[in-house]
Amino acid sequence: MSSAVAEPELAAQFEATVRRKDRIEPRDWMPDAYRKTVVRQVAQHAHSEIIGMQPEGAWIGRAPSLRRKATLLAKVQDEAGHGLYLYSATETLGVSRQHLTEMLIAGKQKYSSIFNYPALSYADVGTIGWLVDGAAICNQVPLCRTSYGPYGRAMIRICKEESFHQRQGYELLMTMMRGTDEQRAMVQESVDRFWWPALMMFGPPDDASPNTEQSMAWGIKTHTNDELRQRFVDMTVPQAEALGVTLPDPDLVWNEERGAHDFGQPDWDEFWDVVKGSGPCNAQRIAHRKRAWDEGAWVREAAVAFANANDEEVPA
Amino acid sequence: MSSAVAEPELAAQFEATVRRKDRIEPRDWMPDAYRKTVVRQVAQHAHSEIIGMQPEGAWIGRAPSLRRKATLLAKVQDEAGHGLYLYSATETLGVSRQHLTEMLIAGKQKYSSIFNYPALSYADVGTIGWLVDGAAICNQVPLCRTSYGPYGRAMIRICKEESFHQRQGYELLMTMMRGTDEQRAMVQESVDRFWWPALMMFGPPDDASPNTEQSMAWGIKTHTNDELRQRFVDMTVPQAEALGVTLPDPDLVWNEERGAHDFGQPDWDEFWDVVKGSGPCNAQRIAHRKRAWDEGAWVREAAVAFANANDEEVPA
Amino acid sequence: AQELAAYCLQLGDDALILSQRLSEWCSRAPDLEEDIALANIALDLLGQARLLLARAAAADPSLVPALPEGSPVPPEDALAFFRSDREFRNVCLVELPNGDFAETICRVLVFSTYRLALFQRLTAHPDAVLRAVAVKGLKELAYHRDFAGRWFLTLARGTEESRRRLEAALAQVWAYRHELGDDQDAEVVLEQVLATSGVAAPGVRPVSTVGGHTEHLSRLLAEMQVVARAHPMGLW
Amino acid sequence: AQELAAYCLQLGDDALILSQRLSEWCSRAPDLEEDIALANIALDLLGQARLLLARAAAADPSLVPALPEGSPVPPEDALAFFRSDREFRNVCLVELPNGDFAETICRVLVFSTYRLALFQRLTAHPDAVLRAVAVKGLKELAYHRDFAGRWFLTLARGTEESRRRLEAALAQVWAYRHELGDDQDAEVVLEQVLATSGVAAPGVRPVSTVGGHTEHLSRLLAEMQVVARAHPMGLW
Repeated sequence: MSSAVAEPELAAQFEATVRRKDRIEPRDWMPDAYRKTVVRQVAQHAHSEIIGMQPEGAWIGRAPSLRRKATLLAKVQDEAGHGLYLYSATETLGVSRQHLTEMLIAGKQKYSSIFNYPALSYADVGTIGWLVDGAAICNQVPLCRTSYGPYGRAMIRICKEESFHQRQGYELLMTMMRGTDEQRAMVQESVDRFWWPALMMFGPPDDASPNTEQSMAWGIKTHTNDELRQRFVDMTVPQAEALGVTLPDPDLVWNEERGAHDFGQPDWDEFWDVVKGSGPCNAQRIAHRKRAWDEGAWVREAAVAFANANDEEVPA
Repeated sequence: MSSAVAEPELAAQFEATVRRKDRIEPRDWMPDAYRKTVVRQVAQHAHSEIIGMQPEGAWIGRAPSLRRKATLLAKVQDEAGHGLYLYSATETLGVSRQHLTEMLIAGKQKYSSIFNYPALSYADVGTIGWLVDGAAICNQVPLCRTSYGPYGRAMIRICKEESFHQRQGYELLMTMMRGTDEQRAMVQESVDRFWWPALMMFGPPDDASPNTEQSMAWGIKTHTNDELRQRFVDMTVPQAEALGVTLPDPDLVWNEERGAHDFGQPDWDEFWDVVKGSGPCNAQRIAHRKRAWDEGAWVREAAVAFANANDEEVPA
Repeated sequence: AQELAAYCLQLGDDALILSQRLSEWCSRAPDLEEDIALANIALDLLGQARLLLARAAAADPSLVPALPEGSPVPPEDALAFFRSDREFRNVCLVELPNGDFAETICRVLVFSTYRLALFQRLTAHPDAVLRAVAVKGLKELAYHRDFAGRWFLTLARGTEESRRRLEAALAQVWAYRHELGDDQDAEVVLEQVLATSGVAAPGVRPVSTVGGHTEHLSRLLAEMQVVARAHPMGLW
Repeated sequence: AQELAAYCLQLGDDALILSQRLSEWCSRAPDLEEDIALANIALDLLGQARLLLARAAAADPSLVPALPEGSPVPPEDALAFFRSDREFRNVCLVELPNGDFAETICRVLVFSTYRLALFQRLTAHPDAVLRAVAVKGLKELAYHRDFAGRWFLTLARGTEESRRRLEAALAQVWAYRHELGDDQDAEVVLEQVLATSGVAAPGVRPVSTVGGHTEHLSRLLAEMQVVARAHPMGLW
């Protein structure tokens, strides 16, 4: 968008800010490519929060205790809140929530592929909290120091809530493991389904992730996919042991020398299939979101009409 | 519609046919008022079959055994079939199913008020079969000899199937009564709710039923409301005893002198409220029918377009 | 104590069932702000339900359904998840399917207005627990009513479509208003909201609620209770 | 015997779940003739399911869920009503919500075409019961396929809207076709139906069915099983 007129001084300032690990703020000059990358990443993150309401949201109505129902309802509500902050961050760059929602519904923007896997039992509510929110936190904690100010500040708030959700999920699984044999089997079955998709959440291996380098140079991203994946595995293995579940990876073993776990690779073909739209729930998730958005159109229109009418009545 | 020109000979023929208890056929001359009355009554009967699919239909998905599921699905399907015959009978008088459906949806034609009561448990499937179909049969068996030919012939077929349904319903209740205490309580609770509405199915007491006399003179109706109600009570009391349920009427007692049961009066205020639209399910039933009809519009239009296109292709 | 228990059960069931309906909006509301607000209302009502069911169970333990020996299910959950539809004491109004956003707004408006007026009186109830529930609920219900009232006005004055939908929705809800009892205070408030919005009170006949419940409750409970009932010995 | 039982269970579950979905149309179809026809198809499939579940139970009684001592629930019902969603063996295709009439027509068309081809082969199966089920099913499935095929043609050639809906519906169903296995015979028949109707085979990627089921099955079972499960000692 910016004209061809070079602005070397502004560019130098931008570079210096990023190098100092200071924040870029909405009114600061920034390269177009940086702006686009931030918008893309924040939008994808916002969409993930909103689409991510669906798999867990489907279980609110069936929560097996009133306490768990309240916890789950509040959690899914928090996800809506996260979506709200993140869309606000894109709005600081002049991109509206409405526009982004339309892009999402049209299939032109992505969200985290993990939400294309179905939530098939109440144990999945716990597993999503433990593994999916756990992986999200590994991805997101470094983003609290991301170079774009509004995004970084949104992440601080989000990460705090996500850790809370992660602990809640883990606690649900812990409780279920102290319950009946059927409950323990439900937990194991759920972990079996979510382990590999959770590892995929860090994105493809570094050698297949072309955007990582530029994003790191700009301070948008601060660690590579493989670094974060390793961190997640090392963090999760002892939790799985404490819980009493088996992680479904025969290659998972502590490597004394590296001081880290060796582990197998997810099925990257499956990963790309899901990214390309063939996951178990891609169509369902978008259809659900589209339906809600379309059915709400008359309400949003009424709100706009009402606000406009009031603006006219009350002179500025 | 017929002009003021008297057709005394035709009228005399019509009267004679009715008096002989012969059938009036679609092409026969008939008084306008007779035609209107037949259309009104047959339409109301057809609507009752179609609306009557809803309370029982709601339990097909929850039938507690596969055998009962098949029985119930077949029964509700039969009701659709009855609707089909009866709308065909009105079509012999030049009134289309589409027109009548639109009248029904617009709230301009009635259906049996019994279907404005909710079906709240699986026992209701049995009770509707036993009491509601039972009352319907009492009403309908005499209609097999009704003066309008197509209506009478439809009734013969319908009555045969209704008796079958009634026996099925009674058999379900019998089986449940041999089950658990909860099941027996469900049956009693269901009978308590349906007894009075079933008595109302025969219409208001004779002294409050202004149309009865003319309908009887025309051979459309062959018994008064109170006669049929008495017949139903006398038929049902021994069945209730065999079943082991109590009918919720403290005044119900055998009258040796009359050779019939004395019994209490239903709450006729409630009856008129329900007729006027305030029953528990009036709005729900019409909304359900309207929604199905509206959502099916594009399909019916496609069928018409397809048929028309084919007619054009194939010269007559 | 039995009377108190029955009363708490009735108030608790109203809150529980409406909460269940409102939570169906989650991820389906017209925009994120309403998604969050409806979840908030559902959460508040769920909180009221838990306190009230627990009070009912304490006041009359015979109300609590029997569970297998050793079951860890607490009384509030036994009441919520192991009663049959015939044992629920809520009004039909809260069972009805959500319908569109206008129907939800009208239901929340009418329900919370009546409940607020009731809770104001309950702050003087002889039972200390019920009194505490009422005190805590006042602020919540005022928020619910105001949220619904603002949207009522917005839809009334918004577009032709929103006006049409609002009026149809109000008529549906209005037909069940008699279930909430006569309440001068609530009626006055509703009259004001309608007057401010320029909407006439619908001239609808009250719907009969003989039978106690609609056909919708058993379906609602089929969903709500399915996991809990599959695991009567489960720990959650 | 275990293999036979597992196979019968899979075939039975497909029929049972699709029957359940089709019966949801009851009182909701575009016109009475379709209401009756869809109920008929649902009844036929339910009949197939009963025979197949009974055969599965006979071939491997260990498949049948345990019920309380003295429960009168027959094996076919124990399998239908007392298994959890994880134990159902049906394809995802039959679990999907009905959608509009076009989606139902496309699903019935694809499902019955594949099943008809399969049943033709099963008439030579070593198990006499399965053979008998197949023989009985042939006529039924041919009727289902022809009903769906006629409507497929009608919607394809009807109006612009019906064409648009049909194509969208076919794309959805097509994405699950791989679940039904490779079957030359069925593919040829479908190609013919599409060609006659002037509809191109959708260029959609097959949907992954890792996880075995969709999120819809547990909801479907919550409804289907609720009464039976509330009365494990019940006699119906």
